[in-house]
Amino acid sequence: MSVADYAQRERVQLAGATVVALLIAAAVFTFVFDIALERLLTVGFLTRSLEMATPIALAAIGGLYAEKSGVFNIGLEGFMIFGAFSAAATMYLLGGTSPSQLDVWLAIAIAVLISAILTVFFAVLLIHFKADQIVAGLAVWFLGLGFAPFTAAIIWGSRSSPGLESINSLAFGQSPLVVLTVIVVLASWVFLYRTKYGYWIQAAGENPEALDTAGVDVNRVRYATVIFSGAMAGLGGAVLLAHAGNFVGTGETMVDGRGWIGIVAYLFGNYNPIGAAAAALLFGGLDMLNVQFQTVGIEVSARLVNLLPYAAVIVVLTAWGKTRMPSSVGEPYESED
Amino acid sequence: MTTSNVPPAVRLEGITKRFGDVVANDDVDFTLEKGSIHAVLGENGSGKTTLMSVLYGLYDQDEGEIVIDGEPRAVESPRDAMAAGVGMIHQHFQLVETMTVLQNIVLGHEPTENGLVDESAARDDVEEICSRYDFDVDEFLDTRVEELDLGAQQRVEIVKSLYRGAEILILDEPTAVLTPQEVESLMAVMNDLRADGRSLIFISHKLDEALGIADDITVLRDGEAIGTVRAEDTDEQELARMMVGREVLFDRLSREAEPGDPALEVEELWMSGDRGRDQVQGVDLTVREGEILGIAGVQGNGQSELVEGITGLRSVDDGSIRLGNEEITDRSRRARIESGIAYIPEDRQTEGLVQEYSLVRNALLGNQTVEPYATGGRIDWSAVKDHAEEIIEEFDVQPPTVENDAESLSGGNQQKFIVGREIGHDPDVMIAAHPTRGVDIGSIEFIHNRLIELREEGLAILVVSSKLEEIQKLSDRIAVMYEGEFVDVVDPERVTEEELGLLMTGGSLEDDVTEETETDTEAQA
Amino acid sequence: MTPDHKGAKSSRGERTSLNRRTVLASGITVIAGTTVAGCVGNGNGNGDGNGDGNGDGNGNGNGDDAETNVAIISSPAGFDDNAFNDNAVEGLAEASNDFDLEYTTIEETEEAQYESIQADAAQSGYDLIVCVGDNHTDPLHTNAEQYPDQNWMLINNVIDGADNVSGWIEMNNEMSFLAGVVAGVMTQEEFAHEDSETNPDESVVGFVGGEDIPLINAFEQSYIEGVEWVNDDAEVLTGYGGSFSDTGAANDVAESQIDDGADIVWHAASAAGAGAFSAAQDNDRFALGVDVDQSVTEEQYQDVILGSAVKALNEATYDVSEAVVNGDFESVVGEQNLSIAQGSIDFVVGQAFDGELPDAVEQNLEDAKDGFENDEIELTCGPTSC
Amino acid sequence: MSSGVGRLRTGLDRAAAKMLDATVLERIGIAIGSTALALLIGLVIVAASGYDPIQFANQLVVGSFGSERAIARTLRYSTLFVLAGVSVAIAFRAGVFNIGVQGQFIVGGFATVVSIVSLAPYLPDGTIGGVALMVIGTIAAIVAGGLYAALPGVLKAYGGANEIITTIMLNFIAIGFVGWLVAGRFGDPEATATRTERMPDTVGFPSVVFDDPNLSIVGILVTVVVVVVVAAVMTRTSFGYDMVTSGYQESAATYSGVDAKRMIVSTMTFSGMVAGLGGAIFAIMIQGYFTDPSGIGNYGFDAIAVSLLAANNPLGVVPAGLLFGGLESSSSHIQINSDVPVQLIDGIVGLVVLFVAVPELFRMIARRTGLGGESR
Repeated sequence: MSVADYAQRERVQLAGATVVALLIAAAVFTFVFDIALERLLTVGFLTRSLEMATPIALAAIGGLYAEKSGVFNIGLEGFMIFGAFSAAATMYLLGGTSPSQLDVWLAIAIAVLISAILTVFFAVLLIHFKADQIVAGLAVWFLGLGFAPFTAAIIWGSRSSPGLESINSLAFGQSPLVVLTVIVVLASWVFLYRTKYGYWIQAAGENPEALDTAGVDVNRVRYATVIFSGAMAGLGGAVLLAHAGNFVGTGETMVDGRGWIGIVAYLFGNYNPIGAAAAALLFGGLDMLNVQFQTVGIEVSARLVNLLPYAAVIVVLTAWGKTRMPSSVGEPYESED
Repeated sequence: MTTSNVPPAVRLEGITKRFGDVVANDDVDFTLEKGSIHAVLGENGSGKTTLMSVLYGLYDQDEGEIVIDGEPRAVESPRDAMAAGVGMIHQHFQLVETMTVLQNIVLGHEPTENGLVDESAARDDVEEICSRYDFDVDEFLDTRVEELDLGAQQRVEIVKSLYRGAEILILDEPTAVLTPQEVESLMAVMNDLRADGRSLIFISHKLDEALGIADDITVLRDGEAIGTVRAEDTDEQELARMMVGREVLFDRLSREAEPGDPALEVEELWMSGDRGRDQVQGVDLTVREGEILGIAGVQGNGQSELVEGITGLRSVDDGSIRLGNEEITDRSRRARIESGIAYIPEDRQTEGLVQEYSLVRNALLGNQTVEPYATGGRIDWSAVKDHAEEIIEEFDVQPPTVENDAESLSGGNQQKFIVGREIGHDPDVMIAAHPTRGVDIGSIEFIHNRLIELREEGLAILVVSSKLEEIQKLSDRIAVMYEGEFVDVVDPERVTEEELGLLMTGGSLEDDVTEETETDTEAQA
Repeated sequence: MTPDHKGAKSSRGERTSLNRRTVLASGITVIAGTTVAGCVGNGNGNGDGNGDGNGDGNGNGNGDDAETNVAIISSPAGFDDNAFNDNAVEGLAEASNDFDLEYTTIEETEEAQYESIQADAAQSGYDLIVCVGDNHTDPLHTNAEQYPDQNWMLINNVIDGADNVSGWIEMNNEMSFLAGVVAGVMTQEEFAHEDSETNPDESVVGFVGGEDIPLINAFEQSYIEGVEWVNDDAEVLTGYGGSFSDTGAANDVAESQIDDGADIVWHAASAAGAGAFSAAQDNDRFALGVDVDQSVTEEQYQDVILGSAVKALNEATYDVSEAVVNGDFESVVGEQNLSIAQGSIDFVVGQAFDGELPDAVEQNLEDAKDGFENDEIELTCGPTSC
Repeated sequence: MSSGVGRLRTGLDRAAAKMLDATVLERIGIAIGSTALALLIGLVIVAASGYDPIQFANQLVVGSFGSERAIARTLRYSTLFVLAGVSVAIAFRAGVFNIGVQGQFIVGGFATVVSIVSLAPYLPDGTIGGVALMVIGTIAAIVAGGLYAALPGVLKAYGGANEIITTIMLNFIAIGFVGWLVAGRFGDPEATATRTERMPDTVGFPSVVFDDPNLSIVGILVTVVVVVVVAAVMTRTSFGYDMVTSGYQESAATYSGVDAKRMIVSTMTFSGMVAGLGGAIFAIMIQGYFTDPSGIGNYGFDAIAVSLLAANNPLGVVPAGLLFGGLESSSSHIQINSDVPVQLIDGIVGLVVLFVAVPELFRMIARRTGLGGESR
């Protein structure tokens, strides 16, 4: 068994151990505070955890693809803001303050399109002009924080949109977007590990020269993944909006760090789409568990409990720190021809 | 092998390739006959790799024409080259380490079914190729490349080219990373390929290998094709003359002074390396003042680890290291520098120099805490600059401008600068790892002469090299390292290259070349 | 946030608390479709011509030459919160319709900059500077002294001894108590509207906070006391989304509470509070609004917003502006209160529920208000902290 | 798996090295070009949104350097940007990617306030006591900032935890944890807002030269001294040489006797100390007490842009910090004096940063326009 496999297995064990630990903690809490466990772990808790995880998982998948191919897209947060805003603006332009469900779906699609178009510029700067990926990505965040609320103010006279429409749930209160995300996660796993394009993406990040000498245009692969990553982050933002039903552009905006957590999620998931989605779910679950604690009146400071996922990331990175990052991340590739 | 009515597999006509002001290939002609092996010989930097990169589409030639199978071709990318049936095995393998062998072989040419990669079809094809040439590659198709040794990786590269339908194979210094056994099996593979009608270009700077396997040999020097000869019509002396432009004498340098007191003593040293535990297994050695101890061995037998253990770059598991009378086993790298161990590192590009630093700033490397360059943590840049100028002067570093960045210097000049700097430390012990690797002939001689001079001045020197002639030329004694142990210590005067080669690959010798009497394989050096 | 000035004007005439809803709500009725300038005011007195094109929208034809210039500096939550800050701006917008007055909004979300930005504003020659939020108190101590001729208005606190500051304390505790009263009543009633209904079998209500800070803790505690005043057995589930802008977080907290049996949720989460409304809507329960009539400001949730606990912050800014226009600032200097006793804290029924709520609601509200006016109700928490 | 972090480093190192490769003149050209281009685009957007671009441009200038007050405001912001920027530059220069300056800044500032407030009763009133408190508070900030940065350093060096991620996480944790302390244990029971007790009046820099309560020449001098000291450490000391060499080429640094792990920890600590000092200046010169840190400006994040604009050169951080301070200052001015939504300034800052990341773009423009036949 390879080192990577071994670590992979450790990671799975770790995730399992975390879940078990959480359940035990929950059980202890219920005992200490005399709260019935079924009040804590409800179907709604699961639903909300999934909904919470969805935008993070989508952004993580996007970021993962870009990084697998050798480009660090640290601008996920920014693209999510653009995605959320574009979806809100589209919804509003299509249906005013009472858009239909069709408008919601159209808005999501158009938000993805707009994010993808914006990412094309970003990709050109990164790949053609060899921009510093960290700085340019940071800039995208600043741009999102600036221009999305700015444009919102132009459209609505306020940085936040009026209430629009959120997406209707399917049976059992599950959002169709959660289902969509599950499909995206599985499809991106298959695509990455079972199709030739997936091979190319991996090669582009690990050894671009090998891919080049195999006759595949490395930069074309990278353009595709970077644009995909922007589109997915945009989708994540749009999904967030479609769940919330209105855009909030004040403060750190409604995206509120989910893009950053997306990056952490795929690192945590060791660049595996399913691992990334599982990590997103873990974060979402922790967050929602915190809400459950508050609801049932377990007296822990919400502020402190909110820090748990961050602390968990640090502990895990330290104890199982070695994330296998593709070798050529951050290096522009220049074909010799 | 040559058949006159078949067009040659490859004909390069008047290829010129420039990089800025540098002419890497100057009007080179080259012809590869079908079903033959054609060696391209030349020193490092003579333009061999550039020429082949032009053929493989990695570079566009500025002038000249490529004719493949009688047809002029515009080869603008590896894709074009492959379409024309040209495959290349690079010196640095073009493999994706995290992917499996099978995935690597089919990369870019994956058979697909319903949009997914058809692994079983790929597997069948690859296994077919392996059985045809008796490769063992099919035994580890699902292993990740990073877990294979270099020889196996090379075979994967060859299978990859064959899988892509290469009729013409370019092998860029394929033997550089191989053990002698692996070299042998590579030669066998090349023979098989030739017998199967494929045409091979074999790039090398090793005369014997070229003579041993090739049908034709073309020698490049300074970007120009000096000439093409039939292997059966030439010999080493002629080829060496063509390569370097003059007679080369493999003479040993005489020595006068007798060795003095032990300066460096290593006892029962055990070390782990990147590739696992026990890369160094209980090595004992002693280097005396005024003596050069050479360590010969095929790369990867623990020499690097041993050197790093002595210089303080890698921690030791067990054993002791003494400098003079001082125990230094637990000292940090910096403390060892300060107590007088100089080190010419194996990799001057990444270790010995900071590429983006000027020579002045590079002159401080390793001297950060050494007076007069630094006093109490403060750097005296004018003293450092004087030092840099001294090195340049004394070691004939070209161009002689201390403000130049290290990366602008040629390999030989970089190495001379490092040697100069390390000697400037006024050390008691000098460790020189591959001191002339990738260095031009003129610089090699210069560096060798300096090392000998230092020995005469009483310095204790440890030289590690995989170049046997270098080891033989410099050493007072030669320790042969194999699989982490010293298998023997021999007298360079009394040992032949063949005998050394045998020792390095695990064989043993008659007593007559072994110095003094040895009790067992853990030789006391 | 251009005010609907017809509505504003007519409502100004009727100063009874019962019709206050129109006043409270008017400012934000036509959020959509207005221009930015409408939001940030119609120009200002500093020679900036940009406001001209938009000035008409505010019914103010005087362009830049207005007699009175007012600046308003936001709280750290910033403007566009559809609540606190916007409510204060709203009063200025009304005043700009009625008087020869112009106002400028200055958003500053970093508390450390308040001292400096107050001074900057004071240097720019405004006739009145409105500071929204308690966070302005400390810096204003300095600046009120530094700029003695400047008229200041401070919302949420007073500056003792300063004769140039009009300090307004809004009894958030009283407002929260009223919300609690309504929640406490409604959770016992059997009530349905469109798809939503209460669960009369259980008395569980929810509170959704924004950030977990003392100000909001005071809201929470007073709300709980209101609920318990009506119904001792009622359970109040509380939670914080951790942000004033993350609607999703507020939504999750509210949903979790509704899951756990809450049939009425109230929020004190500023812009994020919309998430609580959508949670009520998605789960067929009810919600209560805060600060302004949110059945108007968050119109798409009007079918679940039973009503809102409101404070007439807009009246306060309007009144102080008016005093400045009339050269009568002295009349508002010192401590001013927005309280039930003053008639400026109230509960308004949601626009979709006019006349539909059980009588018990009105009855209990009247009792509570009487209780405050007669000092019969003691609250644990003050208006801004406990 | 073990090489993941190392590889990340290599990748980022190369990106950083690329920026360093450019000559000083070229860097300055790129910085000016980026800013000009970003402002130009900003003006186009202003015009497209129906505002007067000339007016806007005028206010940008007036708002940053147009009056004594504007200059003071600009310098106040710049002080913080420069200190935070130097902190980032230290780490980036050494090849360690400290994204956690914001957190270290907060922890430092908080330490200052807590130590001063708790020690104030034991020290005499008056100037001497005030100065003593300020010295103690500043030292506390430096120590706290240093330790808070050392933590991810240790985790990286000895646990292999990627510092980019851990420092981002530690930012969140600093904001949350200090916020919890400010709202609870260290909150001022008298205050209605979420904040600590005020530091005594004797704590504060004298207002000389600038008539601005939140800007003191002392703060500026401290900043200048920090810049000079850091620049001197980097270029004139063995420690600085070790550090910078590690940033350029870790293997060469190791060869020359640098203990790579210890270097990571000391670099992070050094970087955090400067960030903590920034927090102290913020607390003493500007705020006077400590508030909920989620409401403190994004100095630590903007500092990344400042540092990169300056090619991670501590001296270059000064003009870069002035630029950012000027932009921030005019955004304040524009709020008071114009209708243009102020988020536009954030967007323009984003554009500046974006263009700074793409020196190639400007080289291309230079080539196309024949302004400088720069060859790559």
